[in-house]
Amino acid sequence: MVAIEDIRARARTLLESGEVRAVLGYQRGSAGTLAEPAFLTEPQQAASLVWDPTCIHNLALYLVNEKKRQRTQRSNDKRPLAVVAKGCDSRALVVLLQENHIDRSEVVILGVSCEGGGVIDPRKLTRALAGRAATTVAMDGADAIRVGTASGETTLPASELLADRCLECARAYPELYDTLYGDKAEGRSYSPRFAALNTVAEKPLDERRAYWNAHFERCIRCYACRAVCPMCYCDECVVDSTEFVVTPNTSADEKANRIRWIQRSPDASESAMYHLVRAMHLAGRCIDCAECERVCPVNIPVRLLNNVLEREALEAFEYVPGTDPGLPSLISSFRDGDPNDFVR
Amino acid sequence: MEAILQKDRLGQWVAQLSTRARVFAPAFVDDVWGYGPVETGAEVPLDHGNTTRPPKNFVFPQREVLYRFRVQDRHAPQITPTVPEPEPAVVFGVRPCDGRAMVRNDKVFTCGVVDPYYQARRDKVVFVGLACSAPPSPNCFCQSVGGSPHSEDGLDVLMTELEGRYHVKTLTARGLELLDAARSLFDDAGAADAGEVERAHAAARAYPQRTLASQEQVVDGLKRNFDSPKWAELARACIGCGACTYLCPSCHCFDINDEITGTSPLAGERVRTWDNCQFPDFTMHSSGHNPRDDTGSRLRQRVAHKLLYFVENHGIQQCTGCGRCITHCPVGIDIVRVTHEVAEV
Amino acid sequence: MNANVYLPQLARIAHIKDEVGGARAIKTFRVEFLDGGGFEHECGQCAMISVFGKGESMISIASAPSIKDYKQFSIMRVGRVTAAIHDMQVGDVIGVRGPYGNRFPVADWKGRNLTFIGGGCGLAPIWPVIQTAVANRGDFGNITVFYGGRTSRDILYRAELEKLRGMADVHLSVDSPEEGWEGYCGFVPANIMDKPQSPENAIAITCGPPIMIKYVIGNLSAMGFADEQIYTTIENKMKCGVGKCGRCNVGKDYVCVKGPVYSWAELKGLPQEY
Amino acid sequence: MAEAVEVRKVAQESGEFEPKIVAFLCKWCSSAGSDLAGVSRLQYPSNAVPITVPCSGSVSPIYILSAFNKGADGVLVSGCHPGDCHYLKGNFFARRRIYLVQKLLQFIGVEPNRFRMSWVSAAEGTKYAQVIADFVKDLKPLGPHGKLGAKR
Amino acid sequence: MTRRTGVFVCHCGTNIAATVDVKKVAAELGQDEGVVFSNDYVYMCSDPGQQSVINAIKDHDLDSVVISCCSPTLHEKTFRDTSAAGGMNPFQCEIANIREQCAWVHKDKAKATPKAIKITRAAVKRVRRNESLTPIGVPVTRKVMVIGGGIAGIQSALDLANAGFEVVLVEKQATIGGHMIQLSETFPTLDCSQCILSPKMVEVSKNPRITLMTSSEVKSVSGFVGNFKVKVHSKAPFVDPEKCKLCDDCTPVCPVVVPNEYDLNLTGRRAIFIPYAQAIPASYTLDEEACLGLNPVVCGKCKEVCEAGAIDYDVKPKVTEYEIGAIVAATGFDLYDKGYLAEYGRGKYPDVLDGLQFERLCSASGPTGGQVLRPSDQKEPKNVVFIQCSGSRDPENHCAYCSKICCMYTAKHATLYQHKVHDGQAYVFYIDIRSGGKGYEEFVQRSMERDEVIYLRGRVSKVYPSKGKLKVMGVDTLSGKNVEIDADMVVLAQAMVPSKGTAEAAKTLKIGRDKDGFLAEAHPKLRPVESVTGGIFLAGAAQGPKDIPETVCQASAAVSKVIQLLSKPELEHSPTVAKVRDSHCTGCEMCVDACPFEAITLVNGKAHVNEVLCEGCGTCAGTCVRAAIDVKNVTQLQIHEMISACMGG
Ligand SMILES: Cc1cc2nc3c(=O)[nH]c(=O)nc-3n(C[C@H](O)[C@H](O)[C@H](O)COP(=O)(O)OP(=O)(O)OC[C@H]3O[C@@H](n4cnc5c(N)ncnc54)[C@H](O)[C@@H]3O)c2cc1C
Ligand SMILES: Cc1cc2nc3c(=O)[nH]c(=O)nc-3n(C[C@H](O)[C@H](O)[C@H](O)COP(=O)(O)OP(=O)(O)OC[C@H]3O[C@@H](n4cnc5c(N)ncnc54)[C@H](O)[C@@H]3O)c2cc1C
Ligand code: SF4
Ligand code: SF4
Ligand code: SF4
Ligand code: SF4
Ligand code: SF4
Ligand code: SF4
Repeated sequence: MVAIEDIRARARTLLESGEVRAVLGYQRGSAGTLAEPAFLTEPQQAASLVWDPTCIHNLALYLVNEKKRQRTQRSNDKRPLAVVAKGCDSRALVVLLQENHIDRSEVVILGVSCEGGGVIDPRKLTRALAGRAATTVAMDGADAIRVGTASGETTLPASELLADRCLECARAYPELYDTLYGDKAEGRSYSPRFAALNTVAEKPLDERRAYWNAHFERCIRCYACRAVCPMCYCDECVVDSTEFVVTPNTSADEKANRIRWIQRSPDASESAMYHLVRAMHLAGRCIDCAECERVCPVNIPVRLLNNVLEREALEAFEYVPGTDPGLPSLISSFRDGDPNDFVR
Repeated sequence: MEAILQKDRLGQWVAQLSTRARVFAPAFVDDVWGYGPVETGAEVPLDHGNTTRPPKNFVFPQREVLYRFRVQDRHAPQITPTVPEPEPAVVFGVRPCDGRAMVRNDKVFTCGVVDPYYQARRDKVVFVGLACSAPPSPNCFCQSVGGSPHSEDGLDVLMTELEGRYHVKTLTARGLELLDAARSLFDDAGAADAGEVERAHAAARAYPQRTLASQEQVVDGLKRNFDSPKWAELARACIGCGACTYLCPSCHCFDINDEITGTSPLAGERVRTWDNCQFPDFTMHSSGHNPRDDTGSRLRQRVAHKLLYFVENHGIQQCTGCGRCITHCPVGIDIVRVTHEVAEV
Repeated sequence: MNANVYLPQLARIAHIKDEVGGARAIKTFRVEFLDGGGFEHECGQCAMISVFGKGESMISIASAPSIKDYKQFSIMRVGRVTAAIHDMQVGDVIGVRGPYGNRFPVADWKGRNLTFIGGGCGLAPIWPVIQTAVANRGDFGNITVFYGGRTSRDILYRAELEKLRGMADVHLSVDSPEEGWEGYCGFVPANIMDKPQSPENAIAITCGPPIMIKYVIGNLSAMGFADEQIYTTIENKMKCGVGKCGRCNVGKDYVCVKGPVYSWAELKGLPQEY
Repeated sequence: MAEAVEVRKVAQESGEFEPKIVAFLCKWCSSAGSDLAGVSRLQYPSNAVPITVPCSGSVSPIYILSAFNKGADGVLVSGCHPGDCHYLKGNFFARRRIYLVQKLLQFIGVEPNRFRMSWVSAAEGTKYAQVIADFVKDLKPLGPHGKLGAKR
Repeated sequence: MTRRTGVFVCHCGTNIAATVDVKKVAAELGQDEGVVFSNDYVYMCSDPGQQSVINAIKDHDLDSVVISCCSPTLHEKTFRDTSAAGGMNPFQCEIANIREQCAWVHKDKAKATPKAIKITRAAVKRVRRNESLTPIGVPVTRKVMVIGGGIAGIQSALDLANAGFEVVLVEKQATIGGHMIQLSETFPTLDCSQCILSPKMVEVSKNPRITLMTSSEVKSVSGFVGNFKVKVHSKAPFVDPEKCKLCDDCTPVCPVVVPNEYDLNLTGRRAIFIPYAQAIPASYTLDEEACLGLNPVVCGKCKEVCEAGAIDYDVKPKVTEYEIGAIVAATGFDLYDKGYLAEYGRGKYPDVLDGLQFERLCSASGPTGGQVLRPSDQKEPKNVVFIQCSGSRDPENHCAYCSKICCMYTAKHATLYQHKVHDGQAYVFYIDIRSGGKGYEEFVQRSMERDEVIYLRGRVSKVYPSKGKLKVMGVDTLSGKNVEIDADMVVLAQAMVPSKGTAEAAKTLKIGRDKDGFLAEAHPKLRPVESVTGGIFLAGAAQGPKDIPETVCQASAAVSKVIQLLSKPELEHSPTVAKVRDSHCTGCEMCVDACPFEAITLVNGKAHVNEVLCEGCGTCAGTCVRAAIDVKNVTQLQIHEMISACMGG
């Protein structure tokens, strides 16, 4: 069992000693069932930390965002950030380390194991409760989740509430940490890896096209999926037609010559372009935290686009993202034996 | 006028209307509530919660071509305006908060300089509202911002669900036309109905909702605490995704860009698309200077625009309490809590 | 139906003058409307310039309102649109819509002493005021112009400024000393401190880089100028120009409608979001 | 979907559909191979417009996606045979990337025949002509692609 | 950027004009943005054609031109020179290939013309964004380093020195000579290896242009072609070669005996020793590892007896840094370790020898003075079995490749044996006989016919000691019978493998290795002596198994490449190299991993391209997800616009 008191105590010590700039964890919010990201800077705030299956957010994102923030705020507090990291979050940290985006010394990882459980999919929860709001959500063993509502408590099978990614996750514990909370539970998975992907991938081509066209048509291109992704840390993204990295040396020509690969218009074709480019850019980098899919306000299965490349990377190139910070990345490496049959 | 429509006649009404206009109603597609066209004869189940996507698209689509240009000869470019001439549309199931948002959008787009694109669409859309019997979302707070579960502002018709039937009240001439188009389907509303409507409305009002402090308190509090460090603190988790404003029924910011469709000769469209004050580049100058360069100042812009500036400019709050920005914020940023914490009310 | 506010009028570039070179070059464009189009403007107002295929930019109208045949814009090459217009040639057609924004209350300043303090590209927005004041020389008291650039090659309207000398007190400066430069060396705010202006019956109009404005205003206040006597203009990113696109606001004010001209007294009441 | 079928039928019946192809050719092998096809006066359909790039390794996936986005009916990337890359291993990187692009496109419902990679050496003029001819032949029955992701 | 582009469409007689409406191409392009001049001409590459380009550049103030004609491989240079003659930067000229890629491959004018327009338009889009570039001039250091002092290195060093270049020859052993000096006689002519090699070794030591660094290894290489900085570590030379008189007073007093690697451990040597009499440098060597101790001095006997005072225990190892223009890597080979061959006793049976050991036995300077005697009992073996392909051509268990020379040296060994032991019988187990080479086949035939060596086609499954003999169990696949031979000695024709340390050397040199670990050539056919890294060349067995003639050929070939490279005062490097946009680069190092030329390093957290190393392949640009790196004049922006042009937009 993950003892939240231990995490709190650790957070408190870290803050008391001034070893870290802040502790990133989870706290209860006011907006709904989900926990929300917490930024603790004072030791006494440690008491507000929580840990339960609503702690969905991949907090690795905030290491990235805080870095940007420090830059705009011109802060030079070099102390590390402590971050509560689940298995998937820790894999994101690995990718960030692999890409030199963060340095190991910049982060203190409070690893938490999902211990055979995982986090919920808020949409599944809403459906299961037929719209009622949940007040508490807790794992009840590895296979059930207790959900409290205003009208009492119910226990539901975990497989009905857990996020797809958790159902498919075989390594639900941090790969990289400074301190670990909970036990590494090996080899659990409710559904096979890529189960959600396969349901779509197995459709006939025409159906797949219709399926994706409908989704691309619906996308409002708010880019929440990008904003939430810890790997989408570029200052300038190919999809932005107006945002650019402006430095004192940025010339007029550089700005004028920004390539508009993608128009801002939320047409299906432009959205498709956006999603495919994003998927390609995340090939070998996406660690399947599925945050992109969760935050999409119009429920586009963004995760599957990343999943399909993740599966290919695994099957064709035996590449698993987020495992080793020392490894070259998927697309900056190759092996002689890579598939060649598809080439004419 | 007020009338009664038996629930089983809703389909017929819609069918009647379909002959003269495109009819839209809430639709649940891929787990998301939005508005979709109603096929003739199809059911119009008006049992939706608060739609995820507000009906502002009908008057302010996410993409609007302002005009097309063609520069065959650089001395004489051709410009073709594309002010839309939409077919009439009837939108069913609009919640009162979204109706009230229309009033706010009108203020932006039609007071002073009239936006012809908005106007052209607005002229052709009729909003048939549906009173809430209970807050459709746990984050509703319409009553705190001057609305109510049966507010009529901005709507052309208000329907109230009663036992087995709808009470239908027309609010504008255009609304009346909708009824007139199918007079025979409606029964006259009697006094009993009126009483029942009153009771339904009262019950809906009595339902507990989230509450936001009064307009005066908020205005005053936000002014007093404009420079509060709390903005930055509360916005620290914000990822700048803009879901809050894209989904807000009364957010209206937009961007204008040229989209090239051909290079020889140069041809393209000047396009207006939704934009978002939560995006970091929203206010960034060419020099890189950004007047709102952190999430704190951007959150302040959103909240203050809704609850302070709009009041200062138009005398009313822009927020209608639909709660979407709270529900859909991926990191739990909550306009009510933020306002209360910053404004210290 | 109302006129379509987003449609530009077509205007032909009649004349291009290179003002300042370098990475952020400035050129002045004189444009004439096609087919009898056009509009009247007042000092301080701006217009949206379109380069088709590139976009639009808000630019101050740098010619005096009294000039009806053409409008003049001094544009610094900084990005997509401004680079494109810099690359255009005489005869090319651009789009112009406007006028937008408020104006300098020049009429209210009759009989007063006017001090203009400009830096860099900031001379453009106040140039129509200077032109108007000089054209109606008798209506005003002393007219003093302080203007500075980084080097002598960065001075906008150099020749015109020289011509002004008979009508107004002109003080030019460069940031760093150079061979053969006879004017003042040093920053504009310091320059005005060296030649203090009396606040008596005076109006100070300043425009330039934000940091310069900050010091100029500080110095003016030190000289005794009241906040109401100091005018400046501000810039914020704009797309529509008519108070709808929602980005140029400073507090409740949409700069494209309520600005860009502000008295320091007014500006002080607004949040620092510019 | 019905619409799409319609378009295809029309295209087939009138026999007029000429697929638009963008062909990214590496400078050293495939472009040289296409030159050889020319020198040998081999005839092949004119649908593919070549863009010569230094190496297939320089073909960023975004080029391919962009070509589709701009309305290409088919995209070809052609490079040196593995082991023969003028730049030693650029084509190995290309192969990996393009494999992924292809899988992704297929996943979202783009017909496999719309996107192709080939190895054409400087000596394989005939092969180049054949690759283009085959590609055009395979594309014709598919009909126009329209913009990527757009409803046909 | 306003551009003033000129478009010139060539008819190429009727070559293009017959299928492409060239006038239409010129007319359409004339309408395009930025095209201020557009024309067609019957032969653009003719003098008047070229002159028309020059005139147009001047008359219309063009800053860029597109010539729509034949393949750039034919006339890109021509027209770039023409453009330069017109006063334009040559990189502002692009070729649109409408002949090979259009006119010649289509018949239908109605289809070929629009395609030609698209091709030309794409070139216009591209040229409009071309940067003016000048070739990068790289000064060169006219000094060459040769690594490895085998025959490959020796030949290279001598050739270079004779061509007038300064050479630094680095050898890790105490003497040069490599494996060749260990050989007895060499096939196919059977001349004495030492007799032909020793003079060359002496020449090396005498040549004033050659700096010889023995007991030395290259520890680091930085810089790039023409301008390498190489650090060489040398072991402490406790014996001063200048002073050593080769009197041999020191060895008898040395109490330590260790196996002698020169004789493949068939003999022993002292801690102070001379590898062999003809060693170059001609000097004794103190083997620090074998010595009882120098710090503090434990024994000190050798110093005591050295009258010349050549021995000094306090000398320190040293590091020398050289500035070098080019490097020849000739690190040679080793034999596949017998220890891997379980079926032949893993090297534990003293009478199972490897090829080199047998060479020593045959050598007049060898442990037996050239007599073939069994190591175990110093008796003359009467039956000797030679097993070819030991460890080669066995992809499952050992080396997959054919070691190429073993057939020949086995034939040589068998012949030498038959010559030396007249009543003996040599058996050779072989799989195939590969005797390609001048006089090689004849040599093998001779060994079979004249010298009566028995050749058995088949593999030996096992060798084991039995009653003082070695039982050799094999099959003769020709007769299909099992063969059992009681041999006195077995000689394995071990595969040649890259010499120990090749992997580290390749890493230091930043050059590739092939799948078998040999140093990889830049192109297997066309650039066989160049490595993938500019300025580093390969010679000898380090690049793959080969015999002496081939080794010498390759050494001389490598030298000619070096001379080619260093004969210019400045190297000219193409300026179409990669360029990083610092503002976009996040320092993820993906490009660093992908660059085939290791041209990119991270400097202050941003990618930095060494323009001299960069070949402009663009692999980095294809890899970088942040569009932070582009190759000049084929930028993503250019490609983007070219794609539009190709789509007809
Ligand atoms: C009231 C006003 C008056 C101005 N007068 C002048 C003038 O007289 N001369 C002159 O050279 N410049 C003037 N500017 C600044 C000018 O608008 C910007 O430099 C220009 O928009 C940059 O456009 P771009 O497309 O070249 O830059 P990009 O950086 O490529 O374009 C980004 C977009 O951001 C917006 N934008 C970026 N920076 C600014 C900015 N500082 N102000 C407004 N919008 C911006 C524009 O919409 C522009 O299209 C004025 C700005 C304002 C608000
Ligand atoms: C048993 C046998 C018999 C043969 N008989 C014949 C024959 O009869 N005829 C024939 O033509 N060929 C014969 N050969 C082949 C011949 O030996 C080779 O072709 C030749 O020796 C290759 O020379 P090399 O200079 O490339 O390599 P080597 O002779 O291996 O020389 C390499 C040198 O480089 C040095 N070195 C290695 N690494 C480093 C380093 N990192 N730094 C510095 N120095 C280093 C080594 O110490 C060595 O001195 C025979 C080979 C064998 C095994
Ligand atoms: S997929 Fe969803 S989150 Fe991403 S841009 Fe589209 S609507 Fe926004
Ligand atoms: S793409 Fe989605 S699932 Fe992958 S790392 Fe980013 S947010 Fe997580
Ligand atoms: S601000 Fe939030 S609650 Fe208010 S109307 Fe907009 S989305 Fe609804
Ligand atoms: S939805 Fe939430 S996270 Fe996204 S921009 Fe709005 S406040 Fe920020
Ligand atoms: S791949 Fe791109 S971002 Fe990464 S280091 Fe190279 S240039 Fe920089
Ligand atoms: S262009 Fe090729 S050689 Fe040059 S830096 Fe990029 S990957 Fe390396």
